[in-house]
Amino acid sequence: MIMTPTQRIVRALIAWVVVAIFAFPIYFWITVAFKPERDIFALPPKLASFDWNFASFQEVFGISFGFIEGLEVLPGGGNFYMLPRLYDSIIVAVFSTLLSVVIATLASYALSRMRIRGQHHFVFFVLSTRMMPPVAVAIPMFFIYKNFGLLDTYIGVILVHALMNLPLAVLLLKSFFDDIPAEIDEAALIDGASRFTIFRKIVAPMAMGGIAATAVLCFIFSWTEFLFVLTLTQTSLKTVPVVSSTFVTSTGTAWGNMAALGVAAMLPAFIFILLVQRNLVRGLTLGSLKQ
Amino acid sequence: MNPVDRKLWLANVADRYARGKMDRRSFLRASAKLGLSAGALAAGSHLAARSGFGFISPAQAQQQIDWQGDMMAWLKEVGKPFAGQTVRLATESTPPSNAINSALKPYFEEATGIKVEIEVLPLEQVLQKLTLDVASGLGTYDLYYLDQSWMAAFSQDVVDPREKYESNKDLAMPNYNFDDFLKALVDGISMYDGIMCGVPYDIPIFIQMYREDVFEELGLKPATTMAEFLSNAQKIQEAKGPEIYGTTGQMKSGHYSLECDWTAWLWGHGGSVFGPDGKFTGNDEAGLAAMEYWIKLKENMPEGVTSWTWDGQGQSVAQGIAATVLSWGEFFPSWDAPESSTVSGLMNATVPPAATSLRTVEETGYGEIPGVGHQGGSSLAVSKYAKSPDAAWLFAQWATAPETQVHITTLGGGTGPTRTSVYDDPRVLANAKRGIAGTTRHLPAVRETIANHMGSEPDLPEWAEISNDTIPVELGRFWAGEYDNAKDTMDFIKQQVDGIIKG
Amino acid sequence: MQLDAPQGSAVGGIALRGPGRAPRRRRYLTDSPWIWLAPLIAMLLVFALYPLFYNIYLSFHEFVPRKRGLEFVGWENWQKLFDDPRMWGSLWVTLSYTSMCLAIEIVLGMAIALLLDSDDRGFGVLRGVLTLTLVIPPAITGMMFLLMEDAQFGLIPFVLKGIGAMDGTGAILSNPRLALAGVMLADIWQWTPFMVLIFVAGLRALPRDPFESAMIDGASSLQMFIRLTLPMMSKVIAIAVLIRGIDLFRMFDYVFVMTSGGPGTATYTLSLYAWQQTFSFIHWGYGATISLFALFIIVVVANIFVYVTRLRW
Amino acid sequence: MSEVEYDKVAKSYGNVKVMEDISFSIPDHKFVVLLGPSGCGKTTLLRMTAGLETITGGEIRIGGERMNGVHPRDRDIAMVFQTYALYPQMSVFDNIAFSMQIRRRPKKEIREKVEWAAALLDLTPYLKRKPAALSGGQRQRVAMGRALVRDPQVFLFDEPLSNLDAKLRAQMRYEIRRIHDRLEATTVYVTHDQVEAMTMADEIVVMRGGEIMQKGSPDDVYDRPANLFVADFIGSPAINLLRGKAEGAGGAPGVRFNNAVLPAPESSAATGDDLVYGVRPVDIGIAEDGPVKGVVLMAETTGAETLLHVDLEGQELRVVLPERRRFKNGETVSLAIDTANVHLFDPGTEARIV
Repeated sequence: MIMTPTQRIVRALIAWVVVAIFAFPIYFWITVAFKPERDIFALPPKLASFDWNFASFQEVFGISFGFIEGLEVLPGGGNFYMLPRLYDSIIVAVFSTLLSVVIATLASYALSRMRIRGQHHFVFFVLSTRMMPPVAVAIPMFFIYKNFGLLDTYIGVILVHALMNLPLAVLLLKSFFDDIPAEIDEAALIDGASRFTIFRKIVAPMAMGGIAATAVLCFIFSWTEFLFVLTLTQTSLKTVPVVSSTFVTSTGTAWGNMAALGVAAMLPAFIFILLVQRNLVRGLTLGSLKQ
Repeated sequence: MNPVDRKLWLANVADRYARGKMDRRSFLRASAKLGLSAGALAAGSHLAARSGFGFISPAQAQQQIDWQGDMMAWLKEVGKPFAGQTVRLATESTPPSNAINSALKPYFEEATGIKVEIEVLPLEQVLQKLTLDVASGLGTYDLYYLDQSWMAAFSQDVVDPREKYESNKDLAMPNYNFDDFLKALVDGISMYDGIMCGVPYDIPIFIQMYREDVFEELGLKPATTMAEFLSNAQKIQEAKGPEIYGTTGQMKSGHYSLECDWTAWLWGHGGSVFGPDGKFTGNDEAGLAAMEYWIKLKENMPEGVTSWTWDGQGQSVAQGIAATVLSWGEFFPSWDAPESSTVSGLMNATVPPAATSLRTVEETGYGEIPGVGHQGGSSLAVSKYAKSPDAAWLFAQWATAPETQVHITTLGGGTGPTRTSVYDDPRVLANAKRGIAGTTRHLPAVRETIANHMGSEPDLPEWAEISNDTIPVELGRFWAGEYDNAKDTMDFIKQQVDGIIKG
Repeated sequence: MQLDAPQGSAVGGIALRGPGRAPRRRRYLTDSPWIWLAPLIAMLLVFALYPLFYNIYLSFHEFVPRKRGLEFVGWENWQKLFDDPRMWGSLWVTLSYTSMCLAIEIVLGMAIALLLDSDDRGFGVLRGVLTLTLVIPPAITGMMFLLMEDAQFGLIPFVLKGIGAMDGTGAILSNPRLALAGVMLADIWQWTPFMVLIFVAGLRALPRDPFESAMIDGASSLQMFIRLTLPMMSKVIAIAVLIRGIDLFRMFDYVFVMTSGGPGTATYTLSLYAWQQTFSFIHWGYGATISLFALFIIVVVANIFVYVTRLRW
Repeated sequence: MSEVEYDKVAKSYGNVKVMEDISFSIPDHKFVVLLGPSGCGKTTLLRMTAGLETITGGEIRIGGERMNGVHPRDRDIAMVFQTYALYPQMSVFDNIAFSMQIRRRPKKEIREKVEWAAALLDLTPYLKRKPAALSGGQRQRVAMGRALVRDPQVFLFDEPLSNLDAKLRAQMRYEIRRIHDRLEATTVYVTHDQVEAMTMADEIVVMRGGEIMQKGSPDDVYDRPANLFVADFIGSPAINLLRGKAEGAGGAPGVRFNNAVLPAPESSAATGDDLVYGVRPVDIGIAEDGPVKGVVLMAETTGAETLLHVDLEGQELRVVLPERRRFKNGETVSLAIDTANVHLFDPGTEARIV
């Protein structure tokens, strides 16, 4: 589209305004994290003119931002000490992402390259496992996990998150493999490579961008999942979304702490996204332009 | 060590401590090495002043707690065989649980060698956890946090603490004294069908709280009757509204809190949820009078009230936009905390207004006890499926022992003690100061309310569904204007409730 | 050019077949995909099919608190399901929520995608910022909007009242006519950027030539959008609708956190209802029945959708 | 020995038969081109030879051994693809070395072999580059290199030059043939470009619709096309094919087109029989007083040659003159035809009569 300079400026302006509207709730949430408790409910809402302080963060992470206020390091402790929970979240998200990407890569390579009877139906079946209401999965899982001792373990949560992400991952990755010409496989076949060598040395590296995009989506969905973690964990681990309900207490909600955790929890995921942003955008077409 | 290194090292040590990989003493020793005492850590922090909603600051958690009596020594003695066992508890995020989890637990762990894992969750999620645990007979939790409204549902899955106490004298804490628990509480929150389902653990209860400054300015007195409560609200609203509303509420549709508010007004007008025949009676004359009263009262509440649970209600008072309220006493300390409240030092507390008439227990069903002071107490029960029942029993005794309750109370989460002796403890009385986070100056009102004004919900297995869904959902529709009048609402609820009970 | 092969072992070529040794025969062309699919299938069997069958089993039983166990009840739960006005109400709420959110997120997402589909400086940053909404757990998003939509203290009613777009009460989540919209607001805020990402990716992948020739033919922007962009994007849009639609239909977190289904039953979704029956009322059998019914509906709808849009994998 | 033999080879996809009963053999060391329009089955046949498609009937033998079901890597073949199918994430070196790396040949051997191939193909300066940084011709040569280092018994080429520009194509034709001559492997080369076929092949197999139309040397298929299809397909500009009737059998044989009669070689055709008269444009000359007159429609000069489009009784005739000459449109010219190079075809069976 050819645009005049004025049109470009207008377009950029509108774009900035729209994104600002979307970013605003995040800014608001950040202010809540930095506000003194009292100001959170002040009317009219205080959006900038309050004492920025780190109290909420100090409680949530058990560290003092002493370099700012000349305070000593605080020991962790208390109900709202969330650093280990952030760690739990990262472990769960990273490993469930790894697991689902590995499984889905294998499966979608086969779906893309080998002839399978009723392939369309199989893929639809895979997709349909995502259609189950989470509560319907949670109860049976609870009993399986109980029997296999997976309750309240990292492995258990990682497995169920991997499952949850498989349909999307298979769908995405298959489209990426479909984009890679089959002749590459054939050339390698003639060169003497086995299927697995072709997959590992040739095709998977070529689909790396797509795999990265898939990984980001899996990471996000695992990072934000609530009901499975709630049902399948007890005291040994908890991820951020579930632990955020700890702030809802019988004498009120600790909004500042919740916001501090929310803001802090955005960072790891956002860093992950930034690292692969280019691939993400390409990846999300789901290969659907190829008929 | 340069200052930066020192901080990093300390943070690391603190982190290990917090994850339970280091006991308290080693932690203190490690801190001392750096020329810091735990006290210094606390004193140096401005956080000490901060103790808002249901939360004990880490700084306070590090203050040395002075355990009087010989309870800890006894624990050390009897706890030996159980060292290394783990006790698990899923609990609502209430003041005693928070105080124990963030401050007191290490002392118990250190004395006994028993590890305590506390899962802190919102009320409805605790119910979910317990349900699964009970249904699967799994015993992942050794201790159940039982809200009084679930008592009937879980009564078969817990061990009667009196039997437990008697059956194994070696584990029976000396001077535990069951009789020290407030009598009304034991009946109201721990007894179902002759079984004691746990020891009284916490007692949030409706008391009357009000803004002294506003009352003084308008020449009002705390209400002694229902009518006065309404007229107080109306007068304030007229004079101060809409900056300051007459009163406020916790009336979120579909939420248990709405049911709590309703029962207070219902009982206050001589009504009851059930009749002696076990049928719903909220639609009788008294019930409708209560609704009429409530409608008038709501005219003096802020607009957001129908979307608020206790959080919104508490905030509305903390922000100074509501001048009087009948609600949970455990709010009071947070309203007195200068960091989280704009009304610090301005509030006062007294007993609820008297009911126009009250039904007796005999005139109601399922052990319902009418009273304006709606209680939301909870007890701590040892699960029948517990993996370490004895260790759990030790913990339960310790958590509800007088000495521990004193510390919980003075740590300042706003809890209502369940023992007579705690109300009289000098350390508790000493904290009855105005405008501090850990104030206890509302406790006399709490105690008096428990004794004379307490209302308890009925106990029946279906109550969890009725009180968490049927009643608050239909009341929510009523307040949302989906019913023509209160009678239709109540008639419909009756139909639903009676249907549920019949099966 | 040197045509002589280097001296040494290589000259004879790579020894592929020793003399006299028969070549190995294998079914390499009909390579069995099942080894590759095995981990996936194993996962699905354990984590999807087992829950499915378990739910079917549950739907013919009911948890009896007295016995602390299940009791066979036959078709009772299904009977109850079809006679339950709450369930039908929830289904209606779920369907309206899904369709409205979907429509808005598609249209808004497409509009913003068109806006942001530019190589000008700064647009990459804008797209990056937009993805921020995705990394916040919906449970926290719900709390965030709960705070912002509070009738008394909330920012949104404050602003709306300020500009006169709202009457004095300011109630959103406790107003039966607005509550669903209030929940939708959180969903739309969080997931429109997801749509934008998908659509931007789709737009970037479009070939330029048809647009250039259309421009030479004198087509207007709108004509190009309707006649070229939309048809070429139809596959992308279809997949986005499918994936988002599935997730919307199962939505739980927002209503759970923001309204508990209220006021009354104005925002009760099937997922929430199933959750409540299962965990709050301990009616596992009925909860499972509701879940199965929800699954049935979404599978049927998705199948029709896939058939109509001719999506193929 | 590395002759390739096709014995009653058949291929079908489900119920769709794409070829049936294909039998021929390719002698050792020969360069054979499979030629035909797209969809004729030549690529399928090549892929079956490589082992990339299953053989549904008959058998393919390489060096006398049955190949059905043998893994491509065990067939001692190498293949160059139309799209080259290079591994994009590997350097040129690794692309060429891949087959040896998989077989775990010694490092030294691999290096020597790759350098040898690179020198042969002028790729030495590019060994460290990725395929994306190469031109089309260079990529094509990398694909060749990958095949070369295998030292296969049989080279398979699938339209390897179709993505190159005309000049490069001409050069690569020469290179490929040279390499073939040097390495003495058997080569099967698929193309739809008859120029490639004519210039490179020892033998051409012309295919259409899954059937073999003719197999023979380039001279054979050019000079003695078996049927109308082969005649039409081979040669550029294409042969003139005119429908007419036989006349003057015995005395002065000819073929009549309305009023004109073109001279024809003797044949078994009786007067009045329908015939297709084929004569290549280069076999028609301009004579001062030739027996046939035509009207110039258009003349194209390409520098060394002149291509005339001549109207002959309503049918267009192409004439190539080996010189540059100017004609006016509408000018009448006389044409001379060498009957020795005229072919007659039966329009029914399409087979060549003479």
